[in-house]
Amino acid sequence: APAPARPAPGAAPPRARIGLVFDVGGKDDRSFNDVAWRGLVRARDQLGVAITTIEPSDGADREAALRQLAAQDLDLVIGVGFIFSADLERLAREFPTVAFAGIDYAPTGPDQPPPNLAGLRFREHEGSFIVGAIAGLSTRTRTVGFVGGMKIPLIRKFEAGYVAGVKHVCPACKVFSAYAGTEPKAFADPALGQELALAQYEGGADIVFHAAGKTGAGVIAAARAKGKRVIGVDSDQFHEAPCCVLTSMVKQVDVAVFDAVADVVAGRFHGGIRELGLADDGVGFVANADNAHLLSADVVARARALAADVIAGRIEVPSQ
Amino acid sequence: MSGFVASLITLGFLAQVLRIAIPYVLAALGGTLSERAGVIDLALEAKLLMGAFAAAVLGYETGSIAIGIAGAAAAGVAVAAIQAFWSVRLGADQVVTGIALNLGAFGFTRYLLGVRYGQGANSPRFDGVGTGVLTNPISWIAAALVALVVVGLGQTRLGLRVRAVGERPDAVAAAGVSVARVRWLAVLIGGALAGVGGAQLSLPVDGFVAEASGGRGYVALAAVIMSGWRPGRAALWCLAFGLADAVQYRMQTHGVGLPAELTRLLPYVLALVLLAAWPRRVAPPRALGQPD
Amino acid sequence: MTGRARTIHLAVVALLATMAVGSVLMIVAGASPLHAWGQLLRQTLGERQGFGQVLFRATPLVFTGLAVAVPLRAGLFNIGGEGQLTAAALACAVVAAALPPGLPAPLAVLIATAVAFLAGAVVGAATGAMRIYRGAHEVIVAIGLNAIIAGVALWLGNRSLFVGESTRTATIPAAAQLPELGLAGSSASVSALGALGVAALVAWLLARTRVGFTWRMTGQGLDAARAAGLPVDRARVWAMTVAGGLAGLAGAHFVLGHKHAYEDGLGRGVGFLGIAVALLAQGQAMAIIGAALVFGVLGQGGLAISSDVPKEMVDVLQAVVVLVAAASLGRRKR
Amino acid sequence: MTAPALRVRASRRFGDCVALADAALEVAAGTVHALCGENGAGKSTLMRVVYGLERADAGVLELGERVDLARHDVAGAQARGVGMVHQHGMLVPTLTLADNAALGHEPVRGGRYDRAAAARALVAAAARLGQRLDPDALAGELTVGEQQRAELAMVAARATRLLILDEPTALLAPREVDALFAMVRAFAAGGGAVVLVTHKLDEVLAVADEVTVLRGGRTVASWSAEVTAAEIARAMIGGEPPPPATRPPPPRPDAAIGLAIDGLVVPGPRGGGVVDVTLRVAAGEVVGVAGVEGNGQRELALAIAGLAPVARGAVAVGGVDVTRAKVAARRARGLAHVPEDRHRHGLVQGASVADNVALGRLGEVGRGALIDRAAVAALTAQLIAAHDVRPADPSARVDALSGGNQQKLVVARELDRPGLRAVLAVHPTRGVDLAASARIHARLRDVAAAGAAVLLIAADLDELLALCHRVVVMYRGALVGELTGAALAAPDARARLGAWMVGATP
Ligand SMILES: Nc1ncnc2c1ncn2[C@@H]1O[C@H](COP(=O)(O)OP(=O)(O)OP(=O)(O)O)[C@@H](O)[C@H]1O
Ligand SMILES: Nc1ncnc2c1ncn2[C@@H]1O[C@H](COP(=O)(O)OP(=O)(O)OP(=O)(O)O)[C@@H](O)[C@H]1O
Ligand SMILES: [Mg+2]
Ligand SMILES: [Mg+2]
Repeated sequence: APAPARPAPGAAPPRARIGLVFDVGGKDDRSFNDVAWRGLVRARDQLGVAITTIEPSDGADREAALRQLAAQDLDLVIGVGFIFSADLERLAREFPTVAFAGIDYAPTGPDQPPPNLAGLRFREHEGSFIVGAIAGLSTRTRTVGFVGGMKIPLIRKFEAGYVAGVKHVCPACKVFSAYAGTEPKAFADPALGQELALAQYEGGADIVFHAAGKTGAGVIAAARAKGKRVIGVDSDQFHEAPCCVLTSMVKQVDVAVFDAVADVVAGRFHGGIRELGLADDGVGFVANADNAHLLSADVVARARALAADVIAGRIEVPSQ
Repeated sequence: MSGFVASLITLGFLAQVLRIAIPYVLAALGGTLSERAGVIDLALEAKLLMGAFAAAVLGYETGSIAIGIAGAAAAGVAVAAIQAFWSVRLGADQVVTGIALNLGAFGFTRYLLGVRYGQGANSPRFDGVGTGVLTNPISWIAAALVALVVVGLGQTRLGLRVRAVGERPDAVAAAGVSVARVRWLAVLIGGALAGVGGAQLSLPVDGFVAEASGGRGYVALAAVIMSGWRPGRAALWCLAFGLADAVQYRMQTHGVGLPAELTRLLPYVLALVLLAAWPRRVAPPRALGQPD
Repeated sequence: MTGRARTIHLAVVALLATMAVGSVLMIVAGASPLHAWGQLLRQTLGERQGFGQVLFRATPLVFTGLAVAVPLRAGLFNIGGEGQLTAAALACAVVAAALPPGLPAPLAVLIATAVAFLAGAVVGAATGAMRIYRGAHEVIVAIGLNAIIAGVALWLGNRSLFVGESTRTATIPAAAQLPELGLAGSSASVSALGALGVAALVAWLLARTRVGFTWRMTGQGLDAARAAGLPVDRARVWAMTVAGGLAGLAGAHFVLGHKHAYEDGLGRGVGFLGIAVALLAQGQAMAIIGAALVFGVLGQGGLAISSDVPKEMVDVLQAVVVLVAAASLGRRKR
Repeated sequence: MTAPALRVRASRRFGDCVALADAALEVAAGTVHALCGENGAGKSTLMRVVYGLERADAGVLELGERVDLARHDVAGAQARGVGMVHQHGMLVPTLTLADNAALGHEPVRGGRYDRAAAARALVAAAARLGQRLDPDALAGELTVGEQQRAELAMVAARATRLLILDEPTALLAPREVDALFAMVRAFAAGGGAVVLVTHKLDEVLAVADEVTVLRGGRTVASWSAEVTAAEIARAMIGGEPPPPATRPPPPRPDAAIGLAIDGLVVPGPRGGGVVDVTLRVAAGEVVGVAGVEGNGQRELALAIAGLAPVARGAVAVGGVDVTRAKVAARRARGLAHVPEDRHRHGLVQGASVADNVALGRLGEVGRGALIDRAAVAALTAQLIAAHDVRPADPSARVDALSGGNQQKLVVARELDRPGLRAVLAVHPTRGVDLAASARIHARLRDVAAAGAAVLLIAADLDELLALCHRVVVMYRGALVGELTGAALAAPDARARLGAWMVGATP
């Protein structure tokens, strides 16, 4: 559904026109897309830009949605999700006067992306490694779980980092892992996420990490129902279940979106790939007053130390 | 492997099978009623989807689970009413009508979400029924409805008429019974059942997401066909599908067997193998799909 | 009513119903119907880019529409376009990417297209055979196959076919890529012309050939056709086979004419929408072109006005069109 | 004088077809009234109007008292003591007889349908007619004759004022017809009125007190006194009836065998079907198969045509075994088939006349992978003209043709073609009026004279006796008797065939 392109209150003509196309799961998935949406709203309110968004409903629609925005000659068109990578490359070539940005952009070939395309990537495996370590340190059953959305390379990055993190601190721990499916719908099926998580909790896991978008809402619901712990993803998901969200592997998609808009407004937009990891605060974990009752200070200290090791290159985190 | 086997003999597993099966069971019961009356029910998907939507939205707006469930039934009835009007009154092609309703429900739920909440994919979160089976009123409703439909179809006046009307509507008319009225009733009641089944797709997960039905209506229809249009057996087939799903989750969890992309396909492979292995089973109701 | 009068009647009723329901949905969403409809038409039929997008959307719908129409005429329902398209697109992309370099373009396109047709045809044949020789309802079989093919395609992709971190296969060589039509930044490619040609071919097949005649007679009167000695079982399996191939051509359109690779989710929903297209066209091959354009306008128009009205409105409108077609088909049977 | 049990006048159109044009009928209490007319004359429609099953466009109805036709329905008719046994049985095959009998009046106890009470009521009703039946038997598992008797018991149990029987004898053996008529007379003697719809004139003369004739939806004659068969026939067709059919010349003694059936076994529903049939039809010979419906004739015909799987035995056309051959191969060998069910097996209803001609003659009009449209047009025009198919429009849809014209089209396509060796004709004149019947008989006669072996399966003994050189009787899947030559012409031929039809051994 649309968000009307309305200017920030009080502002006269918008300083730029920004379009954004969501990934499966859509606005208010309280996860990945939601974070992107927050970044865009902040840009609208603070930078005085006009925004237009589209939530595509199926595969064939996605490219058409980007193209629709590009053809309106907007200043910046953002695709939220790796799935837009190839489409963005092609549209950037076709519409050289429009700036494009891709969140989770994955180059489709050896060539450099066109100069008007900014690819924003995250080192999710690094953040996942840290929450994996937190899980490994916090589990009482020596069994933890992972629920992914669709089984694709991007989500396998989360899984790989997480498993490595668990094993790093607790080599004997068992890690269950499951994926919700084979279609993009796997990111938007909370009923399925709930069942997968319940299967893991009932199998002995006491902490489950999800990288499943809206499907994760079911994972969190399962944790709430079982009184077990869960690790959120992308944004701080603490408030989804204050009883149970141990921490979240945050991914600063909102910052990336906001910065891309700010660059355009300031006239300093440039293409190229940027990869944000632990070192850049592009990914990280949540430890604050909210979850202090779930996350012991020791564990937080260990996690910080591990993060420092990763940043310093002392630990090599696998991405597959 | 042993962890996998052990995980199958737990109460949690049983609860999971039931939880997964409930939408299938209610949809299949509804589909059985409609099809026994001679109306092909390809619109189960739409009824589940609208039921899930209504339960979540009404549950959120009123804060009442009961109103949510009642709303789900009403939404199923609303879809069924269009279906009945088209199939019974206009004599429209029933397969096509069903597919159109599925397409329409898919768009309509997203449209309403957009109009009401400014987003096309999700309804706002609220506290639903949780994951317990015994604490979930839909479980009890489903159990009661299985018994009611089995007894109702086999041993009541309306049930007799429904069974007759799906075979020889002309004979029913000649006996002085209104064929249209019986069909309307069967389709509407079936719609209510499938709608309540939809509630199970949103209330336990505290909200509605677009396409929440996810093809379950078609699987339920497969159960109806494989049961030979008998409600008790259809419910059993649905339990079997729930079982296949649950086993599949556990296989993934314990890393048993195939990669995730393939274990997911277990229920579909099961259905196809059964269809191929048991060629030409029970004949469908003779008047199925005939306008009158 | 004659066939032509009936088709016109259907078109008029469908148009009126679409306008009425669409206007209500627009008003409920707080938009002015006059403005929204104007916007919708202007941005689809009134400008080159929008019209190019309409053509681009209509092209695969012609193929999947035909893929429903052929079995429909032969008395079978093809709801398996999704799986047929996916299998074909994957096979087409893999083979095209592996073609020896230096192959002349027409030959490369021909080979890749033939592979797509064959891959779709195999899936269609399996569905038809399950129906005819095992008595399993083709709708149920096709729904199962759709899911299975999606899963297997992703599995193959993840295992070996996808390049890098993406969910797409290697880009096909330039020789196998279909040129674009050059309509102002739209995605329309010459496959639109291919769709016209194939629709004409199918129309001719149905009207003039022995196999087309057999399909029509089988669909209208299975028992009479069998009693007259027509090979009805074989004909129906063939109808599903050809249908699978036609849906496969939609896969070729996406791979060769648009994405230049297979990627997960390619063409998703197009196989299903083909059902609506075929029904609006009442199974008539040439009318499918018009029906596909109507759906192209609706789809593209929904996107064009999506800042005023939720674009899912058009899904509802497509359903309205199909419902009108359903009512009209039902009457004809009597 | 008391008010009549029934007085009706009604008009009814179906689209362009006027089924009833102010047709009128009056039936006195205590009488059996025959309603006669050609096929399509409107007999069933008028009775359905009386029974509330069909709406009348205009008219008046009295059932003892004036009834508002606009609001008349089946429940109202039943409440006034009207019962009807329909021309095409009205039992739900998947329900038991008791369930069928209860439908619409289900006894209910404790919220549930009381199946036992329904069964008791049906058994009692049958007993009053001197019948015994199993209330728990599934209707679909009974023979059509048994089904009809059950329906009669159900209806008679409720009807008090008026009993309508729409062509009840079509499916009965002669002996069963006698029992039915005894019941009918008993009902009338008890003060009830009976309408017997039929176009079998001997039945009319045997049982009816009064006769009314419909033609083209109008009442054209009504007699309450003695009347002759010839008078009724003239009223029915509005002119002189055509001369009866004649037999083709006898086959030459050395004629080859056109159609050979050897030890044929064909499974049928409920263990029926063909049990063991051996039969040879010589070139130029017409062999008739008589029998009460449901004794395996259908399976026999379908097996010869190639539409039903053969369990054992063999079928040969023109000396070549075709037991396992496909339909197309049999036709190419010279087999023609005029099927029992022309709606289902004869013609593609939604297609044009021309397409339906091409359907059976693809060998002649096909050119490789294409179809020669000029050849189709020429052949269609020729057949339409030669067989007086109306309307003479090759592009007309077949379902807009009357039943008789549809049958003419099937006969034209099947019998008017070169290279015929064997002809299988099943009830070829059922539902066809006298003039068209005569044409069909003439055609069968001609193809036999031209050297085809003709197997004629029919229920109408008159037709068989007139056309055939030899008549066999089929009973429970086997051939139980045969009349040939002089025995066929003997006055007791009908009685002997009738006895065999209900199981008497020769
Ligand atoms: N439902 C209908 N729709 C269209 N036409 C009908 C319908 N029912 C009857 N007719 C037409 O009305 C006319 C009268 O039919 P009806 O069945 O009353 O004849 P009938 O005298 O009973 O003939 P038969 O001896 O063949 O039973 C026929 O021309 C028939 O085609
Ligand atoms: N479904 C229909 N649609 C259109 N016309 C019909 C239909 N059914 C019957 N008719 C018309 O009603 C007329 C009577 O049909 P019916 O089959 O009863 O013929 P009939 O009077 O028995 O004639 P025949 O002696 O040739 O069998 C026909 O002329 C036919 O055109
Ligand atoms: Mg009649
Ligand atoms: Mg007739």
